[in-house]
Amino acid sequence: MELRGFKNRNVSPGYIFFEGEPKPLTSWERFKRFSSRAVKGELFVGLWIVLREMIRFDIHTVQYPMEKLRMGPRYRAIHKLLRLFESGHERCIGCGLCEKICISNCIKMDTKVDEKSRKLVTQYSINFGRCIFCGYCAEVCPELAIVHGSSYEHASEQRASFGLKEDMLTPLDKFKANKQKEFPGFGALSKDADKFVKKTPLAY
Amino acid sequence: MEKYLYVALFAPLVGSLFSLLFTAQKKNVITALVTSGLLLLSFVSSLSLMYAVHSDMIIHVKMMDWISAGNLNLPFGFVVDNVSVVMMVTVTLVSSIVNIYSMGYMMHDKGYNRFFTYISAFVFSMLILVMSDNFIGLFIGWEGVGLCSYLLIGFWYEKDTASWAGNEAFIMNRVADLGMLMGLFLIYWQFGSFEYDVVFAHIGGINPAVVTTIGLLLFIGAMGKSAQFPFHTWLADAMEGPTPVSALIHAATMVTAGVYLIIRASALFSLVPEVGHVIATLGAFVAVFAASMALVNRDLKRIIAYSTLSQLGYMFVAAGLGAYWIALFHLMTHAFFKSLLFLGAGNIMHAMDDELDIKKMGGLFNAMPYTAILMAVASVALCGIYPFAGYFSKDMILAAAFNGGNYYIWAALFIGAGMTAFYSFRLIMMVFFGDKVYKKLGFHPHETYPFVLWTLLPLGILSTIAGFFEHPFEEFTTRLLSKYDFSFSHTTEIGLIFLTLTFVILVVLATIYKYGRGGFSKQIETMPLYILLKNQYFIPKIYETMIFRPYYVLSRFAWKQIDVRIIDFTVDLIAKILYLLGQRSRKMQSGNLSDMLRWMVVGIVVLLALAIFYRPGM
Amino acid sequence: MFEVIAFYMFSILVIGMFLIVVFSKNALYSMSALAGGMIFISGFFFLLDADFLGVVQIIVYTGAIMAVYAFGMMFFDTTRDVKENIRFKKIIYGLSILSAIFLIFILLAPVYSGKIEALYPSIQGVGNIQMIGLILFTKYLVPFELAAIMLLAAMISGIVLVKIKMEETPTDIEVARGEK
Amino acid sequence: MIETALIVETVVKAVIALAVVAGMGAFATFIERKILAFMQRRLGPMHVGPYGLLQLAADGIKLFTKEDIIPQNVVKPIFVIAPVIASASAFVAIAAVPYFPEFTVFGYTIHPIISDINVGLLFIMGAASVGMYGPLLAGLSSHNKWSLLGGARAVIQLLSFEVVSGLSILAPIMMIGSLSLIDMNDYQIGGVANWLIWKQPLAFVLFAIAGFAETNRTPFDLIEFEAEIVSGYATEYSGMRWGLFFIGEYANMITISVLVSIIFLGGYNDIWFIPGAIAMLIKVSLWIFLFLWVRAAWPHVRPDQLMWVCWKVLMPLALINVLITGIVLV
Amino acid sequence: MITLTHYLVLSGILFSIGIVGVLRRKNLLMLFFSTEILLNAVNIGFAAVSKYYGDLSGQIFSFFIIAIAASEVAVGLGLLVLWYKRSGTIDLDSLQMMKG
Repeated sequence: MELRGFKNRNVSPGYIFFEGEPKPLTSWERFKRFSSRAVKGELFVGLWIVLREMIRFDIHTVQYPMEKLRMGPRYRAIHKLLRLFESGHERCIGCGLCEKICISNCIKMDTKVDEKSRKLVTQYSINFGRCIFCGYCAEVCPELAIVHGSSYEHASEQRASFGLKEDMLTPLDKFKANKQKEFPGFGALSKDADKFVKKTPLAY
Repeated sequence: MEKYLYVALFAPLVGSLFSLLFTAQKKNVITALVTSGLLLLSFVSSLSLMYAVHSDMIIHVKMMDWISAGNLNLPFGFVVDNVSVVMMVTVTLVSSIVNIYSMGYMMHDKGYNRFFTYISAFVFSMLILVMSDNFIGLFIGWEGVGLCSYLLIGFWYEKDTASWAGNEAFIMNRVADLGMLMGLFLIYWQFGSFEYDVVFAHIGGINPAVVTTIGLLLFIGAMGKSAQFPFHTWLADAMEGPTPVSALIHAATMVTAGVYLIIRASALFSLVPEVGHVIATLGAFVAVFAASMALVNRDLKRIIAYSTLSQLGYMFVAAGLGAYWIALFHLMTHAFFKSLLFLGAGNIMHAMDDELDIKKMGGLFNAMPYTAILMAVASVALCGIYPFAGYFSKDMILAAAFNGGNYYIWAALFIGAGMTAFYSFRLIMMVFFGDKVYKKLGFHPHETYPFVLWTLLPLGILSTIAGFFEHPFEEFTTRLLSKYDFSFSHTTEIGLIFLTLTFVILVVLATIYKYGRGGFSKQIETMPLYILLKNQYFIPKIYETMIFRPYYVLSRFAWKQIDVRIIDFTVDLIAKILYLLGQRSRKMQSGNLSDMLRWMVVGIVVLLALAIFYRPGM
Repeated sequence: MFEVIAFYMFSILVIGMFLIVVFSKNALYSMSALAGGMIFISGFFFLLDADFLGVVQIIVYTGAIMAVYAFGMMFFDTTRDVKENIRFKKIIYGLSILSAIFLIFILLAPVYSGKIEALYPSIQGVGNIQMIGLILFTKYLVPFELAAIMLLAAMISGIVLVKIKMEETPTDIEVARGEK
Repeated sequence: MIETALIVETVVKAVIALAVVAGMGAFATFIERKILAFMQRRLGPMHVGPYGLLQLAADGIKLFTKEDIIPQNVVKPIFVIAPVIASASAFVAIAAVPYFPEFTVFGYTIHPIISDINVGLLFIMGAASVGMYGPLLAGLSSHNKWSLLGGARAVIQLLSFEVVSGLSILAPIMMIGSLSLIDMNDYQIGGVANWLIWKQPLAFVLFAIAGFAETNRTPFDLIEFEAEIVSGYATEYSGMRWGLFFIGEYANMITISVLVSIIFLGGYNDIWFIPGAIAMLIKVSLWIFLFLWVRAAWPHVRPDQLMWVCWKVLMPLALINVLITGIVLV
Repeated sequence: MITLTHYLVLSGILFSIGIVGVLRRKNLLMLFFSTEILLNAVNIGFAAVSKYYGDLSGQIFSFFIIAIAASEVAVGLGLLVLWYKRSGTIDLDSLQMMKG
């Protein structure tokens, strides 16, 4: 559909199309527009606004390395593998769903059947060089074993550190100190979500 | 006041130059409007000048030194005095009216813009002629109007007859101008100046024979411009031009320049009454001669043209007899009614698709009543019937002729007046009354644009009432011109007036009666006199056999023998030598800019070397 | 002393620059060298107490004329060297030297004959600009106006010669395409 | 001896002026970044030194130590010399600009102007017109289409607005009757009421607009308009060569600020209790602030709009202004 | 001491450089440049004579020369660009249509 056709499409009568002022065609009309704009002071509105902002000094800069923003619970950064609270074992049961669903094919896992004829994950890696942080793996996991964390700084000197399972798994010492937090599940709201919702203007 | 003088003089020039810009373009009403406006401006300025002159103020300006070489010193000055201001007012008035009239008449002509250029240029030349304070300025204007007349006669140059008529007018005027030029040389030789004041101040101390010669030579020039016998043939042929031109140039203004010259140089002519007598005699002759040709002519415009000739004859009679102010007065009234007559004829032509033969008209009164009334007024004025303008001026001329004891002149003029009455009313009757011949020929005449008729109205009014200004006019002009005293008694005067008026009215009535009943029979056309008049006394034929043919043979001889054998040969020889040289030096012209630049530098070096080594003294 | 140094320095610079103009194969070199030469020539004018002329030389010659040349050069490929076949080199140099010698002779002739007299002597204490203004607007008024008319005519002809659809603005083009 | 003293004095003044203007130019870059940041609710450079003040030094070091890249197909000598022309002409222009009232140090009177030539204003304009050669030659020699376009834009923009600035300044010159900036300053002695801006408001506005265009500042910075022609004439430049262009631009900005202050805003005359030198500094600073402020607030114009405004609006207005001034003066 | 002779010799030298340019170059643009050199050489001469004879006419003539140069550029460059658009070259040897 051309632009013209797009404008003429059948839309509900609630829409208002803003045509803007007609474009001047002759030099005289252009001169008139020029002088009316120059005299009206529209030009100086912009000047006034920036000056006002400067005087208010309402700075919104976050000085990043020193200050960091708190991430919301829905934020999808580097993955985490969680442990069972009761035993401290890994939650992962090696079902392989995450590997299947991964759209950028970055999850690799190897399993074997151990002597108790249970599945055991021998190797688990996510290639963060390829991961697009879509969150499907966390969504599909039946055991809430793989979740997204909130650490977004993942620069490294070598690629190998982009996929080690050990880096993702909650370290045992941290687990023992009871610092693993339960993942509230997808769509969960943060505690102060109510406040934020109320701040959002209705007309938005 | 000088301001007004310059405005009056240069406004037409400005108009002419303005419309000159548009000559190559499509019809543009702006040119007509601008030129008309400027001519009206000129007219208004002339009127204010007239008022100034009336309160005894003669404006004399020296615009610039035109030529100053050795002993020859020609200042270029203008003078507005009692005589020239009358001419200025007449010229600008008639030309303004004609210009406005032409907006209607030339409406569909493709030379629309060009026409107005020429008209304005003509008015400018005419004003120079009139206002100049010396003979050279007059001569420049004289030639200027001649040029414009030529351009306007040949306005429709794609017509053979028109361009032939233009050439004829031009050449014939040049022949006469030769006489005038010789007169001017003689004046300069005798007086050392061309200025009127100087010339007329010293005229007393000059040998009378020389003055006579000067007068005769100047009169030859006047004859050419005013189309007097034997230079009269061009005027009738000049009717090929557009009718407004005929009205303006060939009736009202330019052809009267000859009379104006005589009046201007009245101080000179009044010293030599013999010359005046010659002028008067010739004038009287032409008055009858031209009127007789008008009697039988069937061409609408030619009739009026011959009438003009005849009236010019009257003016010359008055001027020749020393009644200069009368001549000027007749000149003025004649300008009004004759231009009205011509413009009326223009309306008829417009209505009849440029048909000129009056036999094919008749009964046009119903179709165009206003034109008919205006033309009738003009005709009555022309015939000189009380109280119309022509009566006063013309009757005065007859009285002057009688007064001087020149009874044969008076008789000729008397007969001329009768003829005038006859042909005027023949024209009116044949055009406006009688059978509606045009219907058989398939014409659909209609009245012209209303604004054109409105412009004619001032002329109609002036033709009616101008005569009553006789006495103020006499008082006004005779401040400068010599007075003319009638020596006979009041009774004689009344008798003369009564005689003339009765005669004229009788002729008019007879004409109306005769043509009201169908006119003369066909038989009259076989009469020898009729044939003689019809062929204009065979004068064009005589000119052809006596002048044109021998001149053609002579020219042919010069072409075949002298030009081709001697001159062309010499020229060709030079050309051949140059051509050979060119062939040799062609190699230099390689067409390469670089080579050319080299040759240029060679030239520079040679010139520099010359500048260093060449010493003229050594 | 400084005048002498300045004169020789500027002479060497100007001659060098102009030699580059004439002998360089690259049009861009020539253009730059010519612009430089023009600026150095204005140095002579300052030396000759013709301040106004010097500044006009910079503004008009360097600022306008050479800039217009440069602008014109953008139409051509300037970085490429131009091959020119030049014939008869000896003739060229001979002619040039001859003309230079003659020219110097001619220019020097009045110096030695000492015949020229000042028509408009400069007045002490009146600035260069005021004097120029006085003369320019009295004696040379008509040539001045003529020069103005000539410049106008040249400007118009230049525009007419080079313009292609100059009257079309982007707005017009949009309208013509039917986007508006 | 006097001549030598004059030369020494001139050289010293030139060196000081050069150093100060270059320093101010560099400092102006810092100020610009800061002010633009504040106007956009940012902080600007903060890390290097206290409040980022040493950012200047860091940038300088970076520019000086960067590799000097000369691309393969450029016309080398001209490519090399173009930035020098740009900055040198900007510095030449300041030779005829008086900054402060004259003052006496150790019994020696100093005129804070390097050379008081009697055609000072014309000289500055001449230097500015030579300054056009920087971008022009850079564009021509770079063998790059963006550069060429930038050069072409430089020519048309600077040439056109030189006409406007020249014509607009003609009216004040007619009133004052001198081309010397010192005379212009002296004409406005005696407080704010005598400032020329009240007598020539139109000339002031026109000259200000032309100043924006001639220094290639924001509403008219089409010569290096990133969105259209990458970086214009400077596309192929890097390191200190690019830095020279940059310094030239800021020096031009300072020159224009000083010119406006001297011609229209009373120059270095005392206002009320403020001494002339400080008044001058305040005016120049405010004017430079205006340059930055406008850059923060206003968008670019299109080249055709620029030419339209120049030739069809500003130039006729300037002419009318000259005409009216002439009529009033006569 | 610099005399008028110095300036006139300099002017002559510059003029001959210009003539060399006019004669030698086959590039139309160069031809224009050389013409400018010629005009400038003459300008120097005028200004020098004007100084040493205390007569300002020389300077006035220099102004007129500058004006002429400006108009020459406008017309000449216009023609040059037109020619380049038509023929694609600004070589002088391409301008040989008027061969005699």
